[in-house]
Amino acid sequence: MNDIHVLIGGSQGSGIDTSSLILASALSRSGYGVLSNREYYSNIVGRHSYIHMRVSALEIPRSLSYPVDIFAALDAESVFFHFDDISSRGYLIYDTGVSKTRIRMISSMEPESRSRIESKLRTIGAGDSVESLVNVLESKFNITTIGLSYSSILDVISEKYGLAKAEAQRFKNSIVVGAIAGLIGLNYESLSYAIDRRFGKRPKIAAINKALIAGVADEIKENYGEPLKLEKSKLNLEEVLLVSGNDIIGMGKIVGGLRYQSYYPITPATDESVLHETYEALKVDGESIGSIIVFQTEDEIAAVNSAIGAALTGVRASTSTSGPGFSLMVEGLGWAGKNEVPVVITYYQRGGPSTGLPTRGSQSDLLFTLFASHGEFPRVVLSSGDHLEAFYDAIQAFNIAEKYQVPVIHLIDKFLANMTATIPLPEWSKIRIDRGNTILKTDNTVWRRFDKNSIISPRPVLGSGAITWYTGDEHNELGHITEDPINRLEMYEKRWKKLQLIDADIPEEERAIYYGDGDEDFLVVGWGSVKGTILDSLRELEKEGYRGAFLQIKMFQPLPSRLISKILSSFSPERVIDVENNIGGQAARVIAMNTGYTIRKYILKWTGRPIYLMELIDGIKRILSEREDRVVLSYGK
Amino acid sequence: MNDIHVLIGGSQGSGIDTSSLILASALSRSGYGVLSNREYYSNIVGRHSYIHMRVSALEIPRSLSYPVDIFAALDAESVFFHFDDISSRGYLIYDTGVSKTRIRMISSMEPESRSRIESKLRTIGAGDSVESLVNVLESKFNITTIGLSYSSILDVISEKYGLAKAEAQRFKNSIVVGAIAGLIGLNYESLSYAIDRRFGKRPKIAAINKALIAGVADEIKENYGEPLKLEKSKLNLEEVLLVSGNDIIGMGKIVGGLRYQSYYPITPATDESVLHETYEALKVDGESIGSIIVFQTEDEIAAVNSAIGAALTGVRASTSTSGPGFSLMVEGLGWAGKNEVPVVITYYQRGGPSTGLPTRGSQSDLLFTLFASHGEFPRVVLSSGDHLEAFYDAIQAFNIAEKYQVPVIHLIDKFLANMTATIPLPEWSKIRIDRGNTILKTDNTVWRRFDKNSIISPRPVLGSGAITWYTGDEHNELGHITEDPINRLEMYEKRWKKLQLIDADIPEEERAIYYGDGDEDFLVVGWGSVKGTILDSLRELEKEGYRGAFLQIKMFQPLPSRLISKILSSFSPERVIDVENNIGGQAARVIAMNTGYTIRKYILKWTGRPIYLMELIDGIKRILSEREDRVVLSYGK
Amino acid sequence: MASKSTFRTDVWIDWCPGCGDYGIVAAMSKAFSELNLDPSKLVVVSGIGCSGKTPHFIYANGVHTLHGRAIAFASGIKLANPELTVVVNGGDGDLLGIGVAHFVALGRRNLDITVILHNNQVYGLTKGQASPTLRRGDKTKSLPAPNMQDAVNPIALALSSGYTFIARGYALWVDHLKELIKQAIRHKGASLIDVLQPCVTYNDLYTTDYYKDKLYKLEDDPSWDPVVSRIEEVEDKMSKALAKSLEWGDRIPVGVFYVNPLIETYNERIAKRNPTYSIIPPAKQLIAKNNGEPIIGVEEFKKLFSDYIIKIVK
Amino acid sequence: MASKSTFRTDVWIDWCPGCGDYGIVAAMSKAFSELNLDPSKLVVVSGIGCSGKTPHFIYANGVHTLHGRAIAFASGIKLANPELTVVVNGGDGDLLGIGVAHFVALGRRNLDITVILHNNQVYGLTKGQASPTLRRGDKTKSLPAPNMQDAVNPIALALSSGYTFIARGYALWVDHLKELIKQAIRHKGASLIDVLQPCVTYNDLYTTDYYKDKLYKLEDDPSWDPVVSRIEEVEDKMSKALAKSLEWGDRIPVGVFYVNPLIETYNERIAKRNPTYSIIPPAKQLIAKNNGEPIIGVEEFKKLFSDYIIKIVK
Ligand SMILES: Cc1ncc(C[n+]2csc(CCOP(=O)(O)OP(=O)(O)O)c2C)c(N)n1
Ligand SMILES: Cc1ncc(C[n+]2csc(CCOP(=O)(O)OP(=O)(O)O)c2C)c(N)n1
Ligand code: SF4
Ligand code: SF4
Ligand SMILES: [Mg+2]
Ligand SMILES: [Mg+2]
Repeated sequence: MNDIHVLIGGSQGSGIDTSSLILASALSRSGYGVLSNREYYSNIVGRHSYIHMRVSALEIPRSLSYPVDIFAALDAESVFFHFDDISSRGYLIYDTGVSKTRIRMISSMEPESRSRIESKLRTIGAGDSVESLVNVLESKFNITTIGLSYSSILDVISEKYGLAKAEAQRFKNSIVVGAIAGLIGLNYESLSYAIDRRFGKRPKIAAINKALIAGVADEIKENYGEPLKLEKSKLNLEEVLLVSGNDIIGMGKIVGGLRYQSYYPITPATDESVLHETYEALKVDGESIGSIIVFQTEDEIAAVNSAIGAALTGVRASTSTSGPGFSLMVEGLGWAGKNEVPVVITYYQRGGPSTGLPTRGSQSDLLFTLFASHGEFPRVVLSSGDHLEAFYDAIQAFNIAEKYQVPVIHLIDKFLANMTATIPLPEWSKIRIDRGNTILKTDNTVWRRFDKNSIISPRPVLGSGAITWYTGDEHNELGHITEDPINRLEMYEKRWKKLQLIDADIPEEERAIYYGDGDEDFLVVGWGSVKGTILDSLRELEKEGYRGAFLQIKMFQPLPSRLISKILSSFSPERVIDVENNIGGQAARVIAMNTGYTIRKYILKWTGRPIYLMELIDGIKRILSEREDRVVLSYGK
Repeated sequence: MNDIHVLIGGSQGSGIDTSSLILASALSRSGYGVLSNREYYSNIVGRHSYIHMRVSALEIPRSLSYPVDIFAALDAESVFFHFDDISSRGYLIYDTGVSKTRIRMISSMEPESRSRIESKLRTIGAGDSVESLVNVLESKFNITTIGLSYSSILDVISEKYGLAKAEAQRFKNSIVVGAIAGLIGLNYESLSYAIDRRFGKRPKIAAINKALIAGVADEIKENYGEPLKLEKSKLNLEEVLLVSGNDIIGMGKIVGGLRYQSYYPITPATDESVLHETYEALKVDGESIGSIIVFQTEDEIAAVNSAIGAALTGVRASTSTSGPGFSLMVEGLGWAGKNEVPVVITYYQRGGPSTGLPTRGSQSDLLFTLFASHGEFPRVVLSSGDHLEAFYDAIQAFNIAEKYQVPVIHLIDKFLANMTATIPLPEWSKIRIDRGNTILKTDNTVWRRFDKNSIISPRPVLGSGAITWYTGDEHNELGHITEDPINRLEMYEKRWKKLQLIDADIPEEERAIYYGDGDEDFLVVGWGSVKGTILDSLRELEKEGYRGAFLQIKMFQPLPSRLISKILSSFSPERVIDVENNIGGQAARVIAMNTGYTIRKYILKWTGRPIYLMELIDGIKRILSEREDRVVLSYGK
Repeated sequence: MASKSTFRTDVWIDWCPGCGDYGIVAAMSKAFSELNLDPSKLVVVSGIGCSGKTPHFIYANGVHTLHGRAIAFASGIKLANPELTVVVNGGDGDLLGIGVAHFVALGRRNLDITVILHNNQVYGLTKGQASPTLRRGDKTKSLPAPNMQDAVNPIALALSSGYTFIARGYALWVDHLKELIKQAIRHKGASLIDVLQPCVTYNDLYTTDYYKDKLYKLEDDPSWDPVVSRIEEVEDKMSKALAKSLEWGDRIPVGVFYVNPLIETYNERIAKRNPTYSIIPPAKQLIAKNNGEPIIGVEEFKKLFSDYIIKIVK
Repeated sequence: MASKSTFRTDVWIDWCPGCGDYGIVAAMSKAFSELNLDPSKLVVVSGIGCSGKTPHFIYANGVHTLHGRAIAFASGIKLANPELTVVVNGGDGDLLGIGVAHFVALGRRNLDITVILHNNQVYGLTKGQASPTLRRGDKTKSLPAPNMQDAVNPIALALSSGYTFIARGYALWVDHLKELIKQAIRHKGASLIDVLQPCVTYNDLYTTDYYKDKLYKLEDDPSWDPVVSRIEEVEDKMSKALAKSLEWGDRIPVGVFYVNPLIETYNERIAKRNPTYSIIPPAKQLIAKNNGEPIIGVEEFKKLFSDYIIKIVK
């Protein structure tokens, strides 16, 4: 096989993260491309969670799809949740110890899910126990069900290593790693490397894991004969980064010169700041090359405002948050805009509105970021389509912020944030630090901080030697309050004109990326993490004779309107499709607002789950067949 | 004369509010229409402020214009500020006691204003003293300058009534009332009525004022002979309300059933809550017909959230604020949307961004209100064009909120809020209370608060006898958290569909008002307090042969898109002009976003001062002559 | 289905096994039941966090609000309908960090609301960051390095903010806690119960083991009398309560720290200004006639707003 | 033009004639001058209100922020460049109402910032509503009815939040106040000066007349020693300070209430974890080479993030 989808399900806190990490590291070590998404409830222990992973021998995967080739269930609940996610000819790994478990015994399942699953069970003629379901899967759906007695396996381990029963439980997740490794023929060296990488500092645990995983893998190999054996990888890489979106953005910021990161804990943004905490003392070869202040504040109001304060001193300052936090940052954002402060807000969109689905994803905050805060001031809103882009954009965000002295919102979604991917190392030739007209040191105390002679006034920072004033009130060139109408007219316009300046400076082609040769006959428009799925869907569709192009919007403010208009109008209006993870078609509305072009066809999803390849392909076909104007996607548990 | 513009200038705290109130009451008493705007700095004492008033014998004025017929200056600063606001043949009333004052002695003048005024003085060949300026006005500009010795007049009073010098100072503003009354021939009875209305409870002060005003008026009459004598009023009214926008909205809310008003002090919203405080115990003929809780909170976060809490119990609950406050309410707004809570936010726009121009006006928060808060949920955004509309809309806001169970933002601007007007009493036949499916009492404890069977689920309030749950998380019909994707899909869409429902229910003609016969050849688009100025400008232009129509947008969410499209496309695109008090043409952008129609011509102003009739007329002509696409207005001090 | 007698819904509780929050729910529902409250006249309001989920498990009206804002919502509810019993549940991050402005304001108003603080020294639901009640230098297993900020003392803060009933309970002493909750609800005015609530997943410092031998009940000392019976006693009782609140080491007191029944509640303060308020709560007032006409007709309007009306005399 | 020696700009002060704020500006600029501060290394940060305008009148860097948020901005400034002297000016509404979460947080961190509270018991700039320091029952001329909320005691709140220098001054005693400001700035850690500031326009209760015969200086009592010299003294000095803070009636104390120089500042706490921090402030660190390349090149990247890098072995 060149391409495999794997799903691992288990309850929150039962270690599927570890399984996934070990599998992903081992696969990466062997040179495969991996992309893996984690779905979990807003809960610490007990609710169902799962890892959905794609492995490729040919490329770095850009999308996830269903059904999966292998589904490994750590508990009964997982079996009930995902039995219909397995492809016919696929493999189900489960615990025979839960065979007798009936769905109604599983109290952690929400009633809405339970009743839907129960009716599915009835439809396929399964009873309400794991056993009866497994039988039906085997008999009617051609699925190979591999029942293992997890407790017997753990008993062996606990005996061999003298572990208490409860201790041994913590190795349960390694059973499924072993089983998967056996089915796909993952080699021992890679597994062993991956285990050391995870448990290197605890050799006993590493050793037990190795033994357990190898043991199970061998047994599976023996009984089933590596039925899904992965081909040797054709990827041409010597080393890769294995990172989540949070990780790579955190790294990008550090490379970009981050020296101040404030945050208040919130899913799915916190992980970025946790990474920064690890790198507070920026040490290379034991020598510190700088220090990052990571400041956990009392709330998001303090997070944004302290970052603005920090930015005034000349550090590259940022804060990371998601919807509820950003809602509290709105007033601060306006102050930064008014005072021309370069501050970067990394905004991880989750499912809204309000507390919403805190651990699920969306792309539903675009319009909010564009117009948040009262009054009018320039801001830049930048979005990234994948891990590597996010890395470069994190640096770019600082450059734009400093060069144009504006707040920059870097808009990410939870899908990208929480997906782990193997990616190549970034290319340093693409990286530049541009601090614009930032003045770190001057002998001149007298400065007109808001000199109207140019749109971007030179910016001596606090502590540089200059004396400057700032105020959220309308101000004169010195930064003192004035209500004079003509100063108002000019100062307001000076700020506003930055948008035009940025629009003129940054090539439109960098702000909206066109993927196509020019001879395509339909166009998909999208942004953020749907990028990979769209590109893969077009590739698949091409095989069936459809020829589509993709327009990825990267910068929403200032929007590259001329380029977008040109591209949109080169397609038949019936064949331009907007794909977004929201209900309002927000990017399409931004386009309409700026260009007057109204997109007519939509593929939308707002269940909080990512858009999957197979449903997008289907959706595009439905649109192209002109049966539907709006396709609503809903796949995923 | 049928129509007179008067300007009164003086320093903040010197009593020009009282002058204005007395004048306006007296004029109203005599049956004239009055519209009066107050401009002031964000300052308690000492900065320059002024009243700009229009009086009409023919109608209730809808707009203000320059130049003025009479300008009465309480101090030297005012003379320097406004000398060029007086029409030739106009009248300047000033204090000969400040004749020698030079502009550079006036420390309260901001440097930007001072240097511009100084250069104006040079241009017209005036020196830098009041005296030299007055001479030039008289000699070169045909202005009648009436110099009075304010101190001598006050000396007479203090002698006659045995007042200390400092006490007598407090009557200074009555001198200008008297002078104005003399010039326009305002009768003593009306003045006396107005003075009693203001000082009725302090008869001595009333008596002094009467004597002083009558004395000055007589003297002026004697010397100048009522040169601007007002014609007898042709208005056909028996009684009028003399109210600010804050007042009339406060009254509308009370009539509409307001029982809970929370607020945190902020200009220009506070005055509404201050009115409510006066009416906490709603007494008619000594009997209480209800009680309003007016709750001053610790911040705006508490203001909005406590109002939402109150709304859950079934009271009509509201909060009032302006930009900085609303910026803090954004998270609460989302919770209300998610939980289908009828709460009304009255939003008084001031000059932004950030602290901005706290006491000046704008229409720059429209886009913010439309998209504030993360995620997607329905809200209604309603704007009012004048005092009477605002009254009805304040009631309508509650009806919509309760009927559709959505937060409603009633969008006002500082211009409307702070303009005092004589208006007829509202018509009760137009007023209805519609509480929709609000259930105040039930015997049934079991309720599916978010029953998906209808878009609007019946709403038993807290305390009704039902038991209900609310959460900002995605929830099931009972209001309990669920992350189930299909419930998510449906519950999200249930909420979202309210927008369609409202769009279908409320006639488009009520949401966008078209003023025209259908044979006009250009169209002006606008919203909020520019309404009156636009209508008057069209009337004036008609006299010169231009024939224009006006499209007033009243509801921005849901926008009456079909009607707007129809109207817009019936005009030549070169002859559709957007008029707004902002830099971004925000209403035009909302129209583009919803209809794809891009307006090409703009008349914009963002100095924080209202749009005046004469500059709008000029702007429209400039646009129609096709010389300009964008006219920026800037008149006003 | 859920049931009134137990005050428990059938919603599955998704807290970690062993979490102290279970004890709080048990104590609350027992207290409600013993007080014989009508669940439809009871409103449990919460913020965001593990603690924030509480209302879903209680069979009574539940309002699960925003992080830090429970008190603000609760205040609106109580003001608009004083007949409702309002109980707030919040985390230590929720009430003493992001929401501390509302916490302080509630005390200053002495509004009749009971606040139950789930004090676990961590931000539970976001994975164990230090909360405002964790002491400086403490390092729970969830922290990469020792905590850098000093702790807030909830009892001291409540005292200085004006709460008139202040107690501390322990999540595992359900019956004791239940009694505190009953007293707090019966008390007229703002009450705080600081509940020491072990978080088994992230907090390995303040565990059941830690508390086991340290906790003692204030009421076991017969001379302990926290109740202000004459206004002159306020200062003395307050400073005694304060001193007790600083005890944190080998011995940690639980029980009632301070009660002052002599201070007017906010509702009483309003009623003084506005007597109708105490007769019929705003939530129950009629605003329209059956035909939809507002109860304020044109005549009532003219009387109410006569100050703004001018009769024209031409 | 403005001048360094007087630390005053030539911006016209638009406070009401007689406002106590004039005294605060006078005391501040004298203090700065006597401390011989470099105005370019001094940052005066303020919130919104009459008090918020202060920085515009001082010849030093000025950051006039948002209502309630001055401390948050100031914290970022001080953390990013600890070499700057940071002084916050805020109103009582600003610091103790809307912004109280930041006020408390600053104490918990003991970050080296001086907070000057303009305590005039009203919201000045919005026309005299009751601020959090106005007592219940007080009715200033700007209020329609007596105040319904209890007051916050700034000294007590600062004590319980962890401020390590706490004093009270009087706006009209400029030289006395100046000395307090100097001490506060010299003190390493979070300091609060509660300045009684008559608002002549809206507050007719707490006037210069009111204060005249009541104020007395703590330092006039030779036995008054507010400084903690050994850590064991903390509780005692704190409770003495607290008792003093409750004195409000015929006699009102001003002067230094509490000083604790033994607590690590937040900057010191950071430096412990991260020694580079104390050597070169983040604001002065190099992030790029002259040609625009980041100082973290590909090699440095690989070393820094080696945990995330996997070498492929096919
Ligand atoms: C405005 C906002 N910021 C951040 C979050 C993320 N968040 C959810 S729970 C929580 C902390 C919970 O800690 P605590 O209040 O102590 O409650 P616990 O979970 O410990 O009961 C945070 C920060 C949020 N929901 N809203
Ligand atoms: C978020 C926000 N809410 C409200 C306001 C309006 N506002 C301006 S000043 C002020 C109160 C000032 O009172 P205080 O903090 O005591 O300062 P003082 O004027 O008395 O010095 C308020 C509420 C604002 N600027 N921002
Ligand atoms: S994380 Fe802690 S507080 Fe939250 S449920 Fe688990 S044990 Fe309880
Ligand atoms: S209103 Fe009060 S605080 Fe403000 S400037 Fe005037 S006197 Fe000072
Ligand atoms: Mg907690
Ligand atoms: Mg104040």
